[in-house]
Amino acid sequence: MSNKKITKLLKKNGLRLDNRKFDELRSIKMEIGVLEKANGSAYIEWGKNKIIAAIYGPREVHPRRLSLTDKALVRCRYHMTPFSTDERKRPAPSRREVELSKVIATAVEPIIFTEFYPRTVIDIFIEVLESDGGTRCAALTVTSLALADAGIPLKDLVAACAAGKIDGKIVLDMNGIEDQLGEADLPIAITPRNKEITLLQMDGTFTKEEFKKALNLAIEGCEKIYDIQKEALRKEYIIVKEETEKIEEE
Amino acid sequence: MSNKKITKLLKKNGLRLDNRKFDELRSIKMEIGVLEKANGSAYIEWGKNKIIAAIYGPREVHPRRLSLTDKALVRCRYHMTPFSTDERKRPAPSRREVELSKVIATAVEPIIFTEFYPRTVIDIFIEVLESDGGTRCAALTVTSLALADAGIPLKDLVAACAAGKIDGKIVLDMNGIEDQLGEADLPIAITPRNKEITLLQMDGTFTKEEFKKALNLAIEGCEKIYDIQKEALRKEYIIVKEETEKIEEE
Amino acid sequence: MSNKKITKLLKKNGLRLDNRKFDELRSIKMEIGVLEKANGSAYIEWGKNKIIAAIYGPREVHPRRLSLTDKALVRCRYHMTPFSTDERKRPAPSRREVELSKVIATAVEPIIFTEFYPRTVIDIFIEVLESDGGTRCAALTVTSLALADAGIPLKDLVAACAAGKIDGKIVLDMNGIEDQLGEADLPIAITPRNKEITLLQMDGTFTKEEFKKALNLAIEGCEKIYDIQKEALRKEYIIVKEETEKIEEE
Amino acid sequence: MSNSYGIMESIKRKKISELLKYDKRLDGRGLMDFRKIKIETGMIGTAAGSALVSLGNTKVMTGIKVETGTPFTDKPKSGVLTTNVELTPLASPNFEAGPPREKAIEMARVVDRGIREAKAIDLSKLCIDPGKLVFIVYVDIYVLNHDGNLFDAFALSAISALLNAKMKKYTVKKNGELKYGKGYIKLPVQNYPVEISIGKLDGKMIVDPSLEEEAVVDGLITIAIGKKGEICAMQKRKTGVFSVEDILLAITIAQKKAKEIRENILGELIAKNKKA
Amino acid sequence: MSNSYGIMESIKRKKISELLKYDKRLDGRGLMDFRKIKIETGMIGTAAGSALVSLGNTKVMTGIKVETGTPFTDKPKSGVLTTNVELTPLASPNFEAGPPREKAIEMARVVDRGIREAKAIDLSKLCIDPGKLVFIVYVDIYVLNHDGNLFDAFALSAISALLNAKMKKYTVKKNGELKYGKGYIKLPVQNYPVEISIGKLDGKMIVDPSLEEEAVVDGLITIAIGKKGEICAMQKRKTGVFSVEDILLAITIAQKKAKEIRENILGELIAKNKKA
Amino acid sequence: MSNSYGIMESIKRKKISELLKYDKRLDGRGLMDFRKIKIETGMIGTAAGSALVSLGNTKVMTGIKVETGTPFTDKPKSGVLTTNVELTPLASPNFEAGPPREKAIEMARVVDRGIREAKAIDLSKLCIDPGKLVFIVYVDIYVLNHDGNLFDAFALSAISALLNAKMKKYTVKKNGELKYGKGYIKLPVQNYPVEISIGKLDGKMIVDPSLEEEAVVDGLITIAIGKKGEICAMQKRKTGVFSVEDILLAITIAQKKAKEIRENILGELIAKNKKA
Repeated sequence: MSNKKITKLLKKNGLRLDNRKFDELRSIKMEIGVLEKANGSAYIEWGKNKIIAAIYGPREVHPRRLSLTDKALVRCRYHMTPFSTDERKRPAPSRREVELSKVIATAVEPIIFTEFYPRTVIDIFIEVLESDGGTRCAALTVTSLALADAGIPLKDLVAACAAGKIDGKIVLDMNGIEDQLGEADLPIAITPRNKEITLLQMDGTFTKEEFKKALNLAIEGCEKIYDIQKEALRKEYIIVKEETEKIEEE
Repeated sequence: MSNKKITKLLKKNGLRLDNRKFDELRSIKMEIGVLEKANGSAYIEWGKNKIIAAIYGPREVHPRRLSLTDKALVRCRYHMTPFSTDERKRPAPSRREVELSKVIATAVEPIIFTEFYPRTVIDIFIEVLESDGGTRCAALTVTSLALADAGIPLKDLVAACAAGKIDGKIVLDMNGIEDQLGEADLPIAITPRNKEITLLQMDGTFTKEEFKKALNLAIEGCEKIYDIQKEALRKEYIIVKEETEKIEEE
Repeated sequence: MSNKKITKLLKKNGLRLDNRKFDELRSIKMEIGVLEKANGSAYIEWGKNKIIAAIYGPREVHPRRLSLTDKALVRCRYHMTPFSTDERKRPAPSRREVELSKVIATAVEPIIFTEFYPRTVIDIFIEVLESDGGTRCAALTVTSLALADAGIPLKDLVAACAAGKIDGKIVLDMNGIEDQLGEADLPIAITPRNKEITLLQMDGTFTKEEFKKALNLAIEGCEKIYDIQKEALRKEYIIVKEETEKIEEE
Repeated sequence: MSNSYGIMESIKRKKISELLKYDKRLDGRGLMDFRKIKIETGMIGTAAGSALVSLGNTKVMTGIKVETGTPFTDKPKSGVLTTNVELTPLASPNFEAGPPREKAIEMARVVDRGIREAKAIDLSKLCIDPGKLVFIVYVDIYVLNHDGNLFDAFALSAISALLNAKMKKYTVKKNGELKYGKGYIKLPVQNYPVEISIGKLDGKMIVDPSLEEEAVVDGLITIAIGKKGEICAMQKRKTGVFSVEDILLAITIAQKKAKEIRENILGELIAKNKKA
Repeated sequence: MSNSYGIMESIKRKKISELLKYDKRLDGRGLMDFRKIKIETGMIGTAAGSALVSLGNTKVMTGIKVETGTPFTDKPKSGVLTTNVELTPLASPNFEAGPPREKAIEMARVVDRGIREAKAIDLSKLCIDPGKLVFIVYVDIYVLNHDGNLFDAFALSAISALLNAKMKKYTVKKNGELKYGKGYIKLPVQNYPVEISIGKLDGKMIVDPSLEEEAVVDGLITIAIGKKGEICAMQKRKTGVFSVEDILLAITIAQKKAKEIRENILGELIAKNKKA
Repeated sequence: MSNSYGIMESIKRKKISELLKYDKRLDGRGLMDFRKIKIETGMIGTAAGSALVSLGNTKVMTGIKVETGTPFTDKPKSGVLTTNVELTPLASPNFEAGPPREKAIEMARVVDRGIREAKAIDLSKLCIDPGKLVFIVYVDIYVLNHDGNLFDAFALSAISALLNAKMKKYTVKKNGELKYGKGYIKLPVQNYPVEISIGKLDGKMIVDPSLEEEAVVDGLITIAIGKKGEICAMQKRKTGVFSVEDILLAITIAQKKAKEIRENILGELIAKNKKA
């Protein structure tokens, strides 16, 4: 994180470059059931981030030696398309993508009743179509919707959001330029009902006080995300219900 | 395909740079049974192209999950040696080689009684020792001889030849420079008895009329190739017969 | 091997650049049982070379198709850390490392009672931490100690040492600069009891007379190495014995 | 181990074949009907151009990136076109993550040939410093949902994304140095190839085969047609064979369908691109 | 196929859990006790810096190489830091030879973030010719014996090796050319991040989990702390969850333990580095 | 799973061993007899040099390419020699397609050492612009039929192809630029190493082991001999052991056989190369 141009991230009126307040999320749109072949899928637009997630499974594990006798394996592939970044990204997975794949699988597993599906795998495939900071939180958020869409029994959802520090100020949900020039980034994910933290990463520098503030702000963010998730599920549920009724009427 | 220097492909007397007429094949030599370890093999010199093909199989499939319960798998590896091209080619298979491998396997499968050998694989290995345009047709042609040499029951042979367009004229069997500077290339393969097309690729630009002309010319080419194939088989058959008789006499 | 600066390898007093005599080994230190998780391990400092070897096995073979029904498979991975060489070495195995892995496995297998452990593998892992010429001999020497530490029944040890030619003179145990600028290198390994040669490689140029001299010198070197190996085992044995007695006393 | 024709496929083949006798298809289409085509463009801000194409339930996205690089030694004055296809595991239970395999490579190369041979992009206009620096146009094609006929969807999304693509205005200094200005220009698109895949089953031809149809047709051929009806690329696929008459009929069909798609579906994008 | 919790692990988990009730651990340590830490440095002559760290039976070695190369385009005036972790097959029956997998990559990236975010090395001082030539610092971390808590051992060996590292004196000519002189200078190390991994089991927190403990703890978090107590990097690992209070407590613990280690264990190395 | 000695091999071993008692071999050769050697050269027009070598039924082809590239940093004035071996799947039911494995790498390196250490090519003559541009000589060796003793066949085809190789005449301008003229020159070949592989079974030595013999001999050693009888490279292979006397005897044999092959088989090629 470079300090260069850092004075530019907050405007004189205290607003951020995109006119958001310190605790304001970018505009977010979620859609459930966008793909036909996958067992479950969802799409999210979070600011300029555009991400699609698909679930396959529970299904047979290949190679079989990876399967677990007492629960389902949860496997994730987080991938960015070459055109999702400013400079073209090579299609082969980068070290960053490998890490995020692992971190996302770890963060979403706690909400799945994996013990219902021993010897199977639940495959999570994430494709980032456009990125602008905060893709891991957006990916995790949309993944939990896709899991719901797949009809996999869940204990809760996972809602994710980052807080960070720009120009010395704690802010919510940093976009690409804020992420790049800011001083710290704290992406987290919670299970909204029990407020349990299932993902937490941090880089940059925080004092403990700053961290505390950022953590609380991020949790507030997660709660707002949860509301949008619920709304998306409700909408989908109503549509499904209506369609089911329509079919029954026919 | 660049138009640069294209006027040079036909000479004033209407002949091509290598003095061939528009419907003339390059000189072609085929030889059967050139390798000892392979179950079948053949070698072709087609103009400057020098290609060797070997057959292994029907044999066990590795990895086993690729095997088919109702027929033999037909698998092909078309490979160019590093010294077969003007600039040294890296030994690892290029995307072009991967495509041609697939296309050749697809084009040769129709003549094989694959249903006789379920759960096995017939491996086709092709090594291009020198190339000068038209290697896929030469490779396919020599492959069907190698299959015959392997004693695999065949419904017919496959004879392949390309036609194309140079200086606006439809010609048969383009060599390297014609291929590179010409306007269109149409490699095809047929089963000579039924005139069924088992391979057809095209690039460049043709009007429908040009295409028709080229296709018919290419089929004529295939028929000539077929004659050479038969001659090679006959020769080999006689040699084998003579050797067998010699052995029986002893 | 370049002839450049070659006059510099021997000083006016006939000694080598590091003041050794022609038949003098570098200082050598061996330690047995340095790692806890491995079934056997040993460490060697041979001049500036620092090498650690670990043994795992006899254990199950993966992939299973590599296993042998009548004896244990002996597999070796010789690897140099990126910081073990003057220029940083990439972590992926080089062609040289692949060859040495094979050569070392081949040279050490004759001393193992592989027939005692059919269908298993004995894995040898070698990590070169610092290198200065002669790593294969050092690696092989320390490997046979690690095998002993693993409690694997051995017919003998393997002791390795190189001889070579610098400034036209046959010398023992060349270091990095001598190896690089010298005229010939002859690394060998013997089973000290029967004087059987289990490794022999050579590059450079030797007349037959020179070769004979070098071979005999290298064998003398191996015998000195064997003494140090025995000493290291004796020391370890005493320590183990003392510890065992201590435990028994408690 | 798998059967090349599963039981389900055998049943489906029968049904599809039965319907074809009456010139009907499983999903109610006529033999010469494409499924519904929908194209959205320009949704990806980080891409120079982008297009999301739906062909019935088949969904593919193409993103264009334009970067600088060195030309090929044998074409020093020509920009570079690079086409890549990813059969993402999202799109089908049969696709695996990993580097492109045979299938994806064949698809990428056929789409590439359609664009290249039609001279869809005027690569000569993408040279900056001959032999040293040119623009590289990356065409990255991602399938999101695979319900058959990827070839046509890929080609359509590729040309749509290219038509949508823009690059920064630039000037080249005398010493060959590149300087970006303000504003954008369109990519130099000059032809609009459309690929049409035609399946053959029991002697009948169908266009735009669905996933189920693709699995059971005997013959399959893809033909790329340029704006003047010219044939730019062809690729026979699958092991089924064709007669000369089949091929000529397929070309006639392809020319007709390509024209329809170019005019009805791509028309607006082409007009926009020309205006710019 | 394997069980995510084997029988042995179930038994061990019970035992570890039982002991924790009385604030005790299998190996007799207190909850807040690290195993014995030993650091040796400078043993590798071919490395610019080196360190062998023992954390109980966990043994890891880091070697530093400093070479020249081109900077990243977005940071033309900055040297480059590259961190690589190898889980060598010597160290554990569970490690296989081959390119780094998920695990090794995560570890390398977390160690890298600790060093990078703490600005442990002043990369701005490693620029030779802006945009063209900079120094690249390679941090290659090798595990020799894996007995748990590799993250902390890796981070400790990395900073120790960096503190130990020296590079040839050099000057940069006006034309940007690099010229080496005689003698050595230290790498510009300016912060000393320490990573502390904290496990949580049945609501209890422990530091420096052993291999056995790592396998059974529910939650696991690694926190990198800089010289002023600042938090530089965090990584929650494993699927177990944390509450906000857990996290805050973990930070307090990490700050305390990091300070102890920095002062007691790294103190001498830091002093030496400063003097040079 | 496989047996290191199959039943067939056990039987063959017995037979081979039985025959050896009477100094006889399976195929009727004497212990010191090579199979029939045939060398054709120059058949590959795209190669700078080429050779097809038959050693009995073993058939290998080598092609030489000469291109320009950068020298190694530690040898700025020296051309580069690169030797690559491909065990193509055509040649044996046991060879698989894919990147070179252990076996192929060992073979390539032993052949390479023979050529390199004998200074077969005068690499100092292949420098164009010191430190910047040199000629790279690629030696690509392909086995077409594997019937044993690939090492010797590889080495023989490599030196034959090098003797056959020519490169375009060139001049180097003062500024280090390379300019090609008309006509060709030979590669600067100055030594003609021949590799001889010797097998040992029940105390007997044989040369040029066939595939069957290779599988059953205890010891196997390959020795490269230069034109003055000097030893340039040696490689003991397989796990069987040798005594000092064995080795010295093997050298004597190798020197004799290498001389025969050089004079009788390579003689013409050498003469041609010298004349040019």
